[in-house]
Parts: sequence; structure tokens; C-alpha cells
Amino acid sequence: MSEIFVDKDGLKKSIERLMEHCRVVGPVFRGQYHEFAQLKEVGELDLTYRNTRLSPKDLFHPHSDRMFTYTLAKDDPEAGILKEAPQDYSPRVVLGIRPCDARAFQLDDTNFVTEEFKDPWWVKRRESTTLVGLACNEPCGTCFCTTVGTGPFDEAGLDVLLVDVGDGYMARPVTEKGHRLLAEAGLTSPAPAEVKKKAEDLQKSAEQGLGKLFSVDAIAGQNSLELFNASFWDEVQFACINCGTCTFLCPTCWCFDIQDEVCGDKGDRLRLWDSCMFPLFTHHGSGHNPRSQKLQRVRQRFMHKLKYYQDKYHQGVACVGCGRCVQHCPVNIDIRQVAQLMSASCIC
Amino acid sequence: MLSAGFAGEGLAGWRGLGAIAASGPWRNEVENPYLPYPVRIESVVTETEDRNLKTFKLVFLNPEDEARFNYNPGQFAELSVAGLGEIPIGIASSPTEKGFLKFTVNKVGKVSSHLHNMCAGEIMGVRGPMGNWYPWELLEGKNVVIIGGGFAFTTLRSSIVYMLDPANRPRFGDISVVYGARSPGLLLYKDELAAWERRDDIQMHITVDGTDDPAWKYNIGFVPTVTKQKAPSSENAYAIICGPPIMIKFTLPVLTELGFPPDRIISSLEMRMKCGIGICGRCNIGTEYVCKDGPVFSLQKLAQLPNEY
Amino acid sequence: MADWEPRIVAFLCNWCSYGGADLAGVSRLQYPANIRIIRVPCSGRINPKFILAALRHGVDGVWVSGCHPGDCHYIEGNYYARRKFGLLKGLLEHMGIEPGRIQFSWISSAEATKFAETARTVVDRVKAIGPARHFIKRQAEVA
Amino acid sequence: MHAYTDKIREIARRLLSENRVDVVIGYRRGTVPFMNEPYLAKTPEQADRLHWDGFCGVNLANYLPRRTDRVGIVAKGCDSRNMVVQILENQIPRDHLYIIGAPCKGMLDRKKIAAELQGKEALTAEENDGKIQIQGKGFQVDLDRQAFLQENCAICIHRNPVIYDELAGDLVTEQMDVDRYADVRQVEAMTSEERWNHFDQLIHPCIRCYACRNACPQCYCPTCFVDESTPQWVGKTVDPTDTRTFHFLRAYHLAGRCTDCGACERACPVGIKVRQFTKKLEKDVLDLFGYEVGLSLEDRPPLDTFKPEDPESFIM
Repeated sequence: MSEIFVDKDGLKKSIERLMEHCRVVGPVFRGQYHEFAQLKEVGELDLTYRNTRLSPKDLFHPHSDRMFTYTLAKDDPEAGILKEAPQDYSPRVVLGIRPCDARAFQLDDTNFVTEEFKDPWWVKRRESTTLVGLACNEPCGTCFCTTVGTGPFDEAGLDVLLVDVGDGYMARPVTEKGHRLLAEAGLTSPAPAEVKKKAEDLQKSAEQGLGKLFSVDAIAGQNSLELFNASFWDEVQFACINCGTCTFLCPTCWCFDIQDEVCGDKGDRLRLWDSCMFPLFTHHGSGHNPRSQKLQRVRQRFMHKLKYYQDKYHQGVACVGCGRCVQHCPVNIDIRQVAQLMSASCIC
Repeated sequence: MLSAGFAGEGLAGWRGLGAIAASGPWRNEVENPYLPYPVRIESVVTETEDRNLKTFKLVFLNPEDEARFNYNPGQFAELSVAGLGEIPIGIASSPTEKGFLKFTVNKVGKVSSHLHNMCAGEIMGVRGPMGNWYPWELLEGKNVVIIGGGFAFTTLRSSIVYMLDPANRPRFGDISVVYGARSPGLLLYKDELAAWERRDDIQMHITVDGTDDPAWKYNIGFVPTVTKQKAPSSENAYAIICGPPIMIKFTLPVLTELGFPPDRIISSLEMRMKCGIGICGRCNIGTEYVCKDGPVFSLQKLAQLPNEY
Repeated sequence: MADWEPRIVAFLCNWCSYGGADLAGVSRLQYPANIRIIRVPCSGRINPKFILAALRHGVDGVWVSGCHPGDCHYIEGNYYARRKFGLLKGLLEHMGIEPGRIQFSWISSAEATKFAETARTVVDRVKAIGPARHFIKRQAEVA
Repeated sequence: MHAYTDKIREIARRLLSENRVDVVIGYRRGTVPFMNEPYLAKTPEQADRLHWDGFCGVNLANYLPRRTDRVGIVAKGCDSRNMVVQILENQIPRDHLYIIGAPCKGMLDRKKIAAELQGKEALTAEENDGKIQIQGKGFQVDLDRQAFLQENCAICIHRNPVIYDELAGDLVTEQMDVDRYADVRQVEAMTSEERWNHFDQLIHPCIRCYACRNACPQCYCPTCFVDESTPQWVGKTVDPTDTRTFHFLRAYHLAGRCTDCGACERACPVGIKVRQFTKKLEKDVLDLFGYEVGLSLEDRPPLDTFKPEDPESFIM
């Protein structure tokens, strides 16, 4: 690892340079909260942010996405035949993403990219994007990344990790892609030892405050059917109003719906975020619904994230501890508490 | 000058997706698993007297698509109608029948209702094949008991045609079939049923819940009852059962009584689906996606999963 | 723009306003051809979703007409409708739909002249506002 | 601790141990500042988990439709008005309810407080004497409670429960001289084009999560129009026309039924002021029909009744 140091002005200049050649996306403050958006000017970028309200999953899996287009014109020989809709896959740099969110993309990869099927939109967007992370010097009270196997300085899923060391940033290239990005952005001055030391100290203090709230392994060790039939779900589900807030804000909730829309004789096949919280999600054409009850849907969400995913892929839980659902659930259902119940490491 | 190559590089430099990297340079060549193969409706046959079930015979527009559509009895496909959407339907034809696919579709929702109004010659799409299939490797050399009810007979038809194919027939032992519907007019594939009835290499037990047709020459009674009466032997045998939940519920104890262990009772499940390839997330039962890890499960496997289907 | 002619959907109740339209036709009264009539059993049957659907399809105006108060075939359907429509029109206009885009009238089956006159007024008003710009569902604007 | 907490617990314990009700619906203390969780107490012991403070903004009436048991329920003024609507609409029988009235001084707006803190994170929040004491890492601030009320609470004129069986505290003085419709008039002063753009901006962040719909005690249709497919009234993407259609129809379905409890706005994860739609209807219902929602068990809901002399100036 050859860490680089760049002062804050220097980073801005490098970003401006990047912006001339590719799309640069970063956290900007819009209205009431931060969101990832393509930068129009470097001044929009706000690297002092805590985290974005919505996860950056929409960079790879937008809420609404055009998959195919087609014509229904009767006289057109191509009528009814679907064509892939054009998309912008030009090179893109995402700046300042938090390590938890970057880790989330790795977890999502297991879903979108399997041995048999590769989701082309996910893959092409992932491929054309370089992720430059920003370490969390001050995690929030709702963060629990270290509990679920990532951390405020985790490099997993990133190409470069930036650490804000006060007067500038230490940039650590993580991948070959990251190395090249730094080189081509003109960032070459090696970080002095005291900067590295500072970054290390920041990491220690950030991690210290986080601790471990429940055991992921304990949940893995539970019998799936016993967990499924556990009595605590009744209490967990009571407050839930079955809105899509948790699933839509979550960086590892990838479920989607596919819908056709027609306008005149032109049609689109679109995909859009869907949520296991919605009754229609599993509603059969026959009227039968295997998850017709709120309890079943709430249980599904937590079981999927914390148990099924572990059992299926053996790489931890499908949660990165970003805390968005904890902060924004309108009725204060707290995944940390649910996980504690599931791991039975506390008697609440 | 910035080359921007760092972000647009090929897969070689991209971690975590070894599987893709292994499949070679795919850019613009990768098969889009969501893209249906265009097909033409060759014929539409109304199967039942209530006109709620029609069989669509589909022919691929591009012969190379047909070559890629390699399937086994028990699999399903997404039927795609541009402008309306897709529905997952079991494949009713057998891979031994070349040149077309058959799907029998029940009219329930937006897409299936539209399909019912489509005619021969119209263009639609098929995406698949999807899911797993009846365990043909395990069934080799075994007796096969097929139990079906109502319109869930589609992939069972595929299986029967497949097994009766002269090239395949020697691979299986005795084949017996219990197939029931509410009334004679609601049975699917009536001509084929009659033809199978006349053969001696397949034991057919066709039944209806009731009928006032004096010419009805087959059984009368519910599928579980008829299964019990005909008592197909469980020795060296597998049972494949598809039908409405209530039929399955009452037939399973009969099969157990006949001596079929849970790992030799095979069933196929239905679930609301969208992508059909295990990605969109809605059709899971516990860890298993019905669209990709199913739809075919043994009773033994189902017993390990949450009862949520 | 010069040869633009508005498309207007008219929801007419079966018993009165539709009869009025019928009589206008039989009496050979002239009214503009911009009106597309949808016959409904009662003005009370008109769900706001119908009006929204019409706007989403891109019509330039919606005209709803039923029996005069007190004359409803179902005794009081139009009284309920009147309350619904008042609020509906208010909210639509509050959200930026131009006043005049959505119009309401009471026309009996004997009022052929009034039907033709009102049709002209409806069309003139919509013409004055111009082509519909809002609430039209086009190809989805997605990322 | 708020005095109501003790009283609510005492009442709940009594109701449950005397078998007057099967369950009590209230709040328990949240896991994060500014939040409490709706809670269902089934035993007298569980009643001791009930809690009250200025962050009980969730409208508990939302948990009533389709319940068949006897329910004790904590109700602020707005919650009780929603219960009135539900009783009128036959969603819950009055005699299944034991309403524990909680005269209310307004609920606090966590989004407003967060905005005031400008990115600093609150770790604890306590209410005391009209102040909210907030502590975070390396800071402490006292905020004036009145300035951080939910917007609907700031203009509320029915803080006392309308129907109740018992009170958790003394009735409060109702606010007078509040301007309930300033925001509506502000929009009314705009041209059509300005209005259209105003609402475009307003709903631009919508992610179609339906939190506004689901938080609403009055949204209990077995199948929402959003989920109807034959015909499909509205697309499900974030296309602006579809988003607008959703918000329009959602609001319209609440015409004459909305109590301005603010549950929708409070629930919105992206901070859309969705009350701007329903407020207009509320104002019109009052202006046209002289009706205020949820105040009386006798009067029929305004769209379920009529007067021959109802205003019809809008009819040609």
C-alpha cells in the first residue's frame, strides 16, 4: 500500500480534472438531506456529511429503470419485440461513499451476479464505476457496522479509501483500478508518516465507540425453523405499518418489480424497487398470498437479512449496519433489537 | 490527458465477480437473461368447457433461440406480452417434441386474460427455461407414479410425453397416472388422455369429482380416494404430485400410507414471480427461491423450509 | 397550434344529460365535434379516478354533466356527486390544473338546446386555455 | 418522566388486570432520540413499559381497523378524532374501545430538531418545563418546545380528546387565534403554473414508499388504488405524473376524513410536506359544508351526506 496525501484544495483540483473526463458523483446537500448526485461543479460536493438519507444503491439499481423498449405499431414488423433500452455506461467515479455502503454493494453482488445469471444493468454499472470511499471518523449513534462484519474504515468493496485527517486527506488505493485513478488524477505525493499515524488513530477511536451489539454467528447457529416460529415476532411486528421506508432506504434491499407501460404505440418494460413489506409483493394471481399477514412480511424481512442470506451464501448477514432504517422507520422498529432477539444474546 | 481507462476497464481488473470474468469478454455480447425470445403463436386450443384454459403452441422466430432453449420436463418459462408483462407458466410440451413449445394458461389476471384474446400468428415472447425439473436422473430405472389435479397437469403432461418417447421409455419402470378434475369437461388434453388410456405401457386412472354424463367410462371420486383405491406400489417408485393445495393435502397421507418416503414424493410449487432467475427476491421460501432453486421440491426438502407457500 | 382542436371527454349521466345529447342530435342542433361522450349510469357513479384517467390520457378538457338537483333517477346520486365534484375541482385547481379544464353542468333530457349551448361553452373555454399540459402520462421519466 | 406516563401505566394495569380490555395500545420508549414505538401491552406487567412524552407522534388509531378484541388505547386529540371517523365508517365499534385520553400540548418534530442541530447528532433528548434538552457528543442544547412542534400541532385547535373513557391528565387549554390555512392561502395566491411547479418541487423527492399512506389511520382499503391492475390507475415508477397522480388520489381519498393529525408528513422518509394536499381539502370541507372531521359521532361524514342547498357555484 502506498498511501497518498492531498490537501483539501488539491483534492478539489483533482476532482475538477476528473470531471472534465468522466462523470463524478458525490454527496451533495439537497433540500433537507444529503444525496448522491452527479456533480455539476466541485463546490457542490460536501465531504463533511455524515451519510446520505437514501443509500447510494440507486447508482447501480435505480428506483425506476428502463429495461426494454418496444413498439406496438401494428404495421411494424418489429412490433412486440423487446429491445434493450440505451443506458449511460460511461466511466464514472463515485466519491465519498461510506465504507458500509461500499460493502453493501459486495453483498448485493451475490444476488445480482450468480454463476448462472448476470444482471446486465448491475454488472455494467458496477464495471464502469470506481468507488472512492470516505472513512467515518465519527460514526453515528445508530451505526453498528462493526457488529455486522464491516467497519468505519473498511476497505471492502472500495477502490480507494480517503481518510479526512484534518488539513487534507490520506488516500489509500485498494485496487488496481484505484491506483490508476489516483495516478490519473495526478495524486502522487506519498503520505508522510504522521499522516498515516493520524489516520490510524482516527480509525481506532472510530471503531472503539462502536462495539458489538449482537452476534451474527449466533444467528447463523440458530435453527432456521425455530427462529421462523419464534414467539417474539408478534411483538416485533406490532408497530410496523408495512411502508417501504426501511427497504427503500436500505443499501442491501434489492428486490424489484417489473412493469410494462404503454404510451401510444410505444412501450417500456421497466423495473422498479419493490418491497417485501407490501402485500402485493407475494400476491398470486389466484388470490392466494403466502405472506398475507403483516407478521409474515416483517419476519420475512429480518429473516432474509439476518438468517436466510447467511445460510444461503455463508458470508455474513445482508446488513451493513448503516442505521438508516433505525433512524427513519416511522414507528421505530429497530433492527438491532430484532437481531438481539434472533441471536438470543439478550433477554429483551 | 486522462484516458478514463481506470473506470472503463474490462472485467479482468474487477474483483469479486470471478464467474463473469471466467465467461470471457461479455460486453455487448452478454446474454440478457431478462430479454424474451420472440415467438409466434402457431395455434390456440381451448382445453376446457369453461373456456378458462387455453393451450398455446409457440414457435421461435429465430431457430438459434430454439437451440438455446434446452429444457427438461418440470421447468417453466416466463411468457411475455409486450405492453402487459410476464407470467410464469410451466412448460406443457416435452423436449422430445421438436419445433415448438406448448403452454396451457389459466385465465386469471391481466396478462393471462390478454393472452386468451390473442390469436394464431401474433408475436409474443418467451423467457427461459427456468427453474429445476423433476429429478430424471433419480427416476431412471424406477417406477413413476404421477398424480395430478385440475389445471396443474401441464408439466405432468410434459413428463408423460417425455417418458413415453420410444427413446426414453426403456429408462423407466412402470408408469401410473392418477389425474382428476372436477368434471369431464375440465380435464386437459382429452385426446391424449384417451390415447394413453389405450396403451399398455402406462396405467391411466382418470377421475372426476362428479358427472352426470352416462357415457363417462372412467373413475368418479376425488384424487386422494382414487389413489388409495388404485394403490400404486411404492416399491422402487417415486411419486410426482401436482395440484391444488387441498388435493395435495389429502393425497400426501395416502402416499405415506402406501409407503412412499418423503424423499420420493416430488412436488412442484407455484409462487408469484417477476424475474424468474432468482434475483428480484419475491418468491423465496426460507433460503430457497422457487423460481431458481425450485419449483420442484421433494417433500423431504419442503419439511426443512418454513411453511410459507 | 393554429389548427389545434381540443379533445374533450364528457361524462354524461344516462338519464338526463345523455338524453339531452340524444335529443340535440335528433333535433339536428349543432355542437362542436370536440366532445367524446362516455355514458355513465349516474353522475354519482363518476369516480374521481375516471377524471384523472382522462387527464392522464391527455384530454384537453373534462366535462361532467348530470340531472338537475332533485331530478336524479336514483333520487339523490347527483347531490352526493355535487359534493365530490366541488372538492375535486378545488383540489385539481389548487394543484395547478387551469380553471375551466374541468367543467360541470346539470342538463335534463329535455334540454337539447342547453346541451348544445353548454357544449359550445365548454369547448370555447378549453380553447381559451389551450392544449393540456399537465397530468399527461407520457413515457416514464426515469433515471 | 412525564406525569402522563405514570397515569397511563396505572390505567392500563387496571384495565388489563380487571379484564376490562384484552390489550392496551400505547407507546414504549424509543431506541433513538425523538422516537417512541407503538406498543401493545397484553398483561399488567407489560403495562409498565408504556411511556409518554412529546415524541408520541404516531397516530395509534392506525392500529385499530380490523381488530376484533377489546382495546384500551391512548389517544391524543387527533387520535381520538380519527377514532371517531373509524367508528362512523364501521371500522371499529365504540364499545370495543376504552379510550385513555391524553390531552396534548403538541408533538415534537424530529425533522425540525435535526435541521436545527445542523448535522450534529443528538444522542439523548429529554423534555422539561417547556424545553427540550438535547445532548450529543460534545454538545448540549436546550430548545424551546413550542418552536419545534410538528406543523400540524402548532396550528391544532383540538388538543383535547374528543371522545374518551378516562383521562391521563387534566384537559389543556385549546389554542385560539391560530391561522390554520396560511399555507393553503399561500398556494391559492399563485397562478396555475406556479401552483403546478410548486407541487412538482414538493413531491420531487418521493420514492413511492407509501409511508404517508400506511401511516394514515384513514387508509385501510383492502386493496389500494395503487395496487389495482385492471384497470391500472397509476404507474408505479417515480415518473412525475405518476407520483403526482398518487399524491392527488391519496389526498382526495381523505376528503372529509382527514383530521390533519400529521401522521403522513411525520412518516415521510424524504421530508415531503404531504399535508399541503390534504389541508386544501380540509379547508374546502369547512368552507363548503361547515364540517370539521372527527368531532361528532352523530353527524354523517361530509361525502356521505348532502344538503339540497349545497353550494354549486362551480356548476355552469
